[in-house]
Amino acid sequence: GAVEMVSGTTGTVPPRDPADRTLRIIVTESEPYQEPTKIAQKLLAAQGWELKPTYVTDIIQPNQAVDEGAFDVNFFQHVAYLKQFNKDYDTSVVPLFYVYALPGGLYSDRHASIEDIPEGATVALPVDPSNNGRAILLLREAGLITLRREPESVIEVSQSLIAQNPRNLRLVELDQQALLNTRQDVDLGFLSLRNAAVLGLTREDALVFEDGESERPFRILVGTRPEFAGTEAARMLREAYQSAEVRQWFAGYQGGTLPLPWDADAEKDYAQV
Amino acid sequence: MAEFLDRLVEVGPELATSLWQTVLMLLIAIPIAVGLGTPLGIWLHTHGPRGLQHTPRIHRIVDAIVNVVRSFPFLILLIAIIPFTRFVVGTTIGTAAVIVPLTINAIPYFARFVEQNLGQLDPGVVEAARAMGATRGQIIRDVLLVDAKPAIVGSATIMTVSFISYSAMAGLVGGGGIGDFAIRYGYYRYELPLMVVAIVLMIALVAVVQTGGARWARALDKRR
Amino acid sequence: MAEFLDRLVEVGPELATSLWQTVLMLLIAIPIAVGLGTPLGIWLHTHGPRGLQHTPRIHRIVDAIVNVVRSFPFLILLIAIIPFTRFVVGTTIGTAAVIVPLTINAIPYFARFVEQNLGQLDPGVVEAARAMGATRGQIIRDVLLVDAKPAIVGSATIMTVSFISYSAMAGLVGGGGIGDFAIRYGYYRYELPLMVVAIVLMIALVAVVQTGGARWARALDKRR
Amino acid sequence: MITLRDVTTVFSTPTGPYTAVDGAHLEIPAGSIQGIIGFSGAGKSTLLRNINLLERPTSGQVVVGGTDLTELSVEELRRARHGIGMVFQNFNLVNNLTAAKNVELSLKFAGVAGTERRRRALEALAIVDLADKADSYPAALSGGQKQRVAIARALATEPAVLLCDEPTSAVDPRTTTSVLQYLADINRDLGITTVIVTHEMNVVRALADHVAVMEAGRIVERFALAELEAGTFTPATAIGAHLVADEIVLDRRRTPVGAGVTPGEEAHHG
Amino acid sequence: MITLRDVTTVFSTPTGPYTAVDGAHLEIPAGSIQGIIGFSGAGKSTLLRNINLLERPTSGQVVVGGTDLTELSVEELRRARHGIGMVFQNFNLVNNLTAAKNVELSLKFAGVAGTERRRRALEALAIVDLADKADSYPAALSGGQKQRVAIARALATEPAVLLCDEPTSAVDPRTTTSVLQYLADINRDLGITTVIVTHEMNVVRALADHVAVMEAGRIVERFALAELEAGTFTPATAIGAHLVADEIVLDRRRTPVGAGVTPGEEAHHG
Ligand SMILES: Nc1ncnc2c1ncn2[C@@H]1O[C@H](COP(=O)(O)OP(=O)(O)OP(=O)(O)O)[C@@H](O)[C@H]1O
Ligand SMILES: Nc1ncnc2c1ncn2[C@@H]1O[C@H](COP(=O)(O)OP(=O)(O)OP(=O)(O)O)[C@@H](O)[C@H]1O
Ligand code: MET
Ligand SMILES: [Mg+2]
Ligand SMILES: [Mg+2]
Repeated sequence: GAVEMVSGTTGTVPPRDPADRTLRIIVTESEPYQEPTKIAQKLLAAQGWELKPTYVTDIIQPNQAVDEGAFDVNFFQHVAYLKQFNKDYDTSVVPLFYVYALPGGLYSDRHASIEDIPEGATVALPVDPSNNGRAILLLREAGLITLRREPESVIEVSQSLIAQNPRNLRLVELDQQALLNTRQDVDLGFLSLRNAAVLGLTREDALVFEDGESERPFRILVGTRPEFAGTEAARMLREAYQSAEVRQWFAGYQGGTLPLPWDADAEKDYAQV
Repeated sequence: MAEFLDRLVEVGPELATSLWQTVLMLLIAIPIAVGLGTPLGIWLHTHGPRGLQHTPRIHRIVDAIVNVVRSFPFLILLIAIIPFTRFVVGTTIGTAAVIVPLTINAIPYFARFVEQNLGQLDPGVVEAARAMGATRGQIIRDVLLVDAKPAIVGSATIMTVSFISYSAMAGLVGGGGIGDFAIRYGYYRYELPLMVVAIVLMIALVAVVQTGGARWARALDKRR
Repeated sequence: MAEFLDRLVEVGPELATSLWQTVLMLLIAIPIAVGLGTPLGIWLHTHGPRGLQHTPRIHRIVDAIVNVVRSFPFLILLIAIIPFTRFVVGTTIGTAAVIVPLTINAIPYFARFVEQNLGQLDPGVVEAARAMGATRGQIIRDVLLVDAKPAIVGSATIMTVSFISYSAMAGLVGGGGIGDFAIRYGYYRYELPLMVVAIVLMIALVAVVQTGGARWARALDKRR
Repeated sequence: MITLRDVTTVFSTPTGPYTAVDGAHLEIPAGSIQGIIGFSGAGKSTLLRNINLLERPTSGQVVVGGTDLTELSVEELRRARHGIGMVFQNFNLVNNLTAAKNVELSLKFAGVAGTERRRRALEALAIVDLADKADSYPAALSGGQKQRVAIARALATEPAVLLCDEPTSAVDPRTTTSVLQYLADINRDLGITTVIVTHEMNVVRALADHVAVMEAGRIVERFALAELEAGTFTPATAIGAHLVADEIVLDRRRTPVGAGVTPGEEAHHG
Repeated sequence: MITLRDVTTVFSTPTGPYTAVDGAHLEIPAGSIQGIIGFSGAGKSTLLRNINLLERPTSGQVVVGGTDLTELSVEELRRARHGIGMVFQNFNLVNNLTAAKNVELSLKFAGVAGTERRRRALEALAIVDLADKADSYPAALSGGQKQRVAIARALATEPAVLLCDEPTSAVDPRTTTSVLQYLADINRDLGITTVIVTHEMNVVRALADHVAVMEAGRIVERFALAELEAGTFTPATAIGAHLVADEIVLDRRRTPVGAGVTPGEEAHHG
């Protein structure tokens, strides 16, 4: 399991007091993170646990903070990102369980199919490294570009890996969220399922989409330090996030479009992606 | 509308917290920036080309350090000083933690304001003070700062207003604040009405600071 | 080391592009901010409480508008003016597009600088001009601006330096720039050596602007 | 040509209103030279600034060339000022402009074309003997040189009315003579009405047709220079007498300086 | 007590070096009053500023009280200046301080304790008849009042040497008399060595023991007032003669102003 495969700075973090019934969680800001957290907070409170969330927008600090022991768990990232992060920063954050999955696709306001994408078209990629490579892999899947070699991880992929770009696509990198407002100005752009839903789009509207197996690396997990993984607290937390109440909330959120892979084994996915 | 009001009641406490976080950031960062930026600005002026005591070499070094700190994009400054932040506030996440880079950012910025304000003063009064055998410290305290006071208050006002919007970046590391609230609800969650409420609060805060600062500066200025 | 140099050669063109993007942002946004912020600042001063032509009502309105624009966190300003940006540059992503909110942000900011600089001038020369029957325009052009010139150049220097680090936010909408380069490679991709290279370039740019601006301001100042 | 009717100027100060000019009446015939004398703080500068409304009187009328200036619109007042030159007590030069450019300023504001300006500015500077400092900035000028630039600036436009606040306070007798000669000349040749505030009685004697004496905001005495010269004038007030005498006689054997000095005694022994 | 040896001050200007003081020699005995007169721009202010090294001479020695000031360290020079009061031609008051606070400044810099300062400042203001303006800011003072504050500021510390640059240029005869009387008194009682730059010959006559005449940076003439009074002094230079005569006589029937006036003629007829 995960506990054996990671090494790092965990030795320096003082162990959690088993009697401690507070949980510090660092969460990214956005509805599907914040609202389930609020629900979990209520549920845990009913059982005498206090869940103390801190909301951030950065994507580096949450792993650092958990790794250092400043927080018990974090909830902001998908599997692929965590894996690469641990490698780059020599941290040892492990996946605990999933909350939801966030596949994405390439969407267009202007063109109905990949074939219509013209010479010199503008393509928007997410600028953040957790999603940048996804969009590039989707471009390859659509046959618009080729890569110099097969990447080890989606996170490793960046524009510099592109070998051929026969249609001379102009790739621009921007904040994912900004694309919601700027999509009229691009021919093709990456949207996560959630952002697509905000615009009233479904997976079917995408010109290419991360369906089936390719969705796996992009499941959103709750991460923690290895020694926290087996604890009572971890179990309570999972129960709260994977509760009927949360399920119900997701059912009402953007037409219930986000998958909830609660039974999937996050550790196994982590090992495989 | 009723729906919006319900929502407002719901997030009310969070809104209040955010506002308080911003006020807290201001209350800590601005006094420190003024408190340390002013002597630094004085130093830059007095040791600079037209200062009381031009020391080209060391001035060049301090000037360069000020430039270096001012060069860093906020995000990178934030990361670069993490060890320092941890040393000072014991954590690197949250409001207290983000105040550290915000303050570090503001100090050399304000120093430039002060340097510039001192450079605008009439050289005649400094001459008079020199003729009276004032020490450098006395010239600075009793003459330069006295005449520059209105300008310094005006500059602090400009900085504080900048800071209110700039501090929205606190959200990166859980610092919260009203600007971050606006971004979270407006940009990440699409609850435009809540964003508008937050922005209106920011505007009100800016108006209070700007109007108060301008009045104060005028009251200090005895030249007419 | 050899590895790093290889990498540097590899990203060299991108680095050069980033630097050029920042320079482009500066070359467009700063002149426009100075060009529009100066008249706005003059207006604020002359129509304000101690101005040539105090008009309390309309001054309060313009003052409020300036406050409003200055209140917006950059991210939200960027989104809020998207229709305008599209109207002006035809797109909302890329370097050209991000220059629009950067400029909009900088205009009222610079206006405050100018307002403050004009307020610092000796009231005596304005009196002299009034006695000579100068029009308001002449007082502004031939007296106020002439004596405020060194201060305005100094303020533009402070703003430009702020802008260099601030423009790192251009990355949000694909605007690029050297600050964004530093964040993408250094922060997101953890290539610290590349980040250091980018920061060094930013520091160099800041040093050139700061030193050049300070010299220019000194050269314009004929008071000693 | 200039008529001041019941002009009063009250400043508000932290300690309450302060009346700097108190019900001043004055008729200055066109083409004449009016001297205003009085002790420091008597209200001379304020009264002079009332004439071109730089300081708008709290009450009273200011009629210049038949027009009540207090009733003019901003724009009309501005135009009226083209005809009223002024030399300030503290010069008020633009620091970032050279001597010549400072003089050009008044010509520019009066609408003189650009090509003409430099020539006339240099001419005006030559009159005050400063042709060689045309391109110096104020910071590089001596006190008297600055004052002369201020005079040149006021004279350059050949205004119909000239208001001079201590125009020769910083200059030596030679320069004073030359400046006053010029004022006398333009007064005679162009009929320029001149009001000159001064504390130097010899300036008054050399130049003025009529003299007003101010004290504590009031005009307490008025006489024609001719009367003074003919010996038919006797000052009615102690102040008038004192100013007209214009003597500095020090007692070099007085009691030692130190404790027990009352301000009144110490300062008012003139 | 004050000795200037071959003092030369050269300013660099855009058009080349400009010699404002040119090899000046001057011995001022301790306790005496030295007048310096000369035309505007002659170099009087610059020479005065050379004495306390506000303007460090390009070459030459400045010996005050036996010490060559040019050889002192920054700190020593600063202390030396506590003993040298100065009244500036353009006053140089701190705008954001009241009259009293401006005077307190010199006391503070000279190390007078806080409690004592206000009292002595008010005393000094009373001497220049400004007790009632103690809490006014410079902007609310008349020209002469500002000058008197500057005088009070210089006098308040009772320095051993007093440098005055046209200290009565902006004040009326009464105030001039009172200021000069005070200068004479402290000179006699406290033995203060005084150097006074002025363009008013009556100031010189009333106060000075010795007089130096400057022209174009040089000291061209030197005499004792006693000689002048005894009638045994005849100026050797035209400038000396002119200044000593101190007359303003205008020719009110000269040729009209206008074309053909050469600056030299127009300005130098004194
Ligand atoms: N900073 C400077 N740079 C260049 N020239 C200067 C500077 N200061 C003074 N001068 C010149 O030096 C000369 C002497 O100046 P100074 O102020 O000593 O004259 P002054 O005798 O005091 O004249 P005044 O009676 O008019 O005050 C003048 O011609 C002046 O223009
Ligand atoms: N802005 C002001 N606020 C308050 N009091 C003022 C203001 N300006 C002038 N005064 C006061 O009004 C009185 C008259 O001032 P004014 O400048 O007219 O005097 P003056 O006769 O020109 O004196 P001087 O010969 O010293 O120049 C003075 O007592 C002065 O202190
Ligand atoms: N944030 C600043 C302000 O408006 C602007 C920085 S200059 C690009 O106050
Ligand atoms: Mg006056
Ligand atoms: Mg002088």
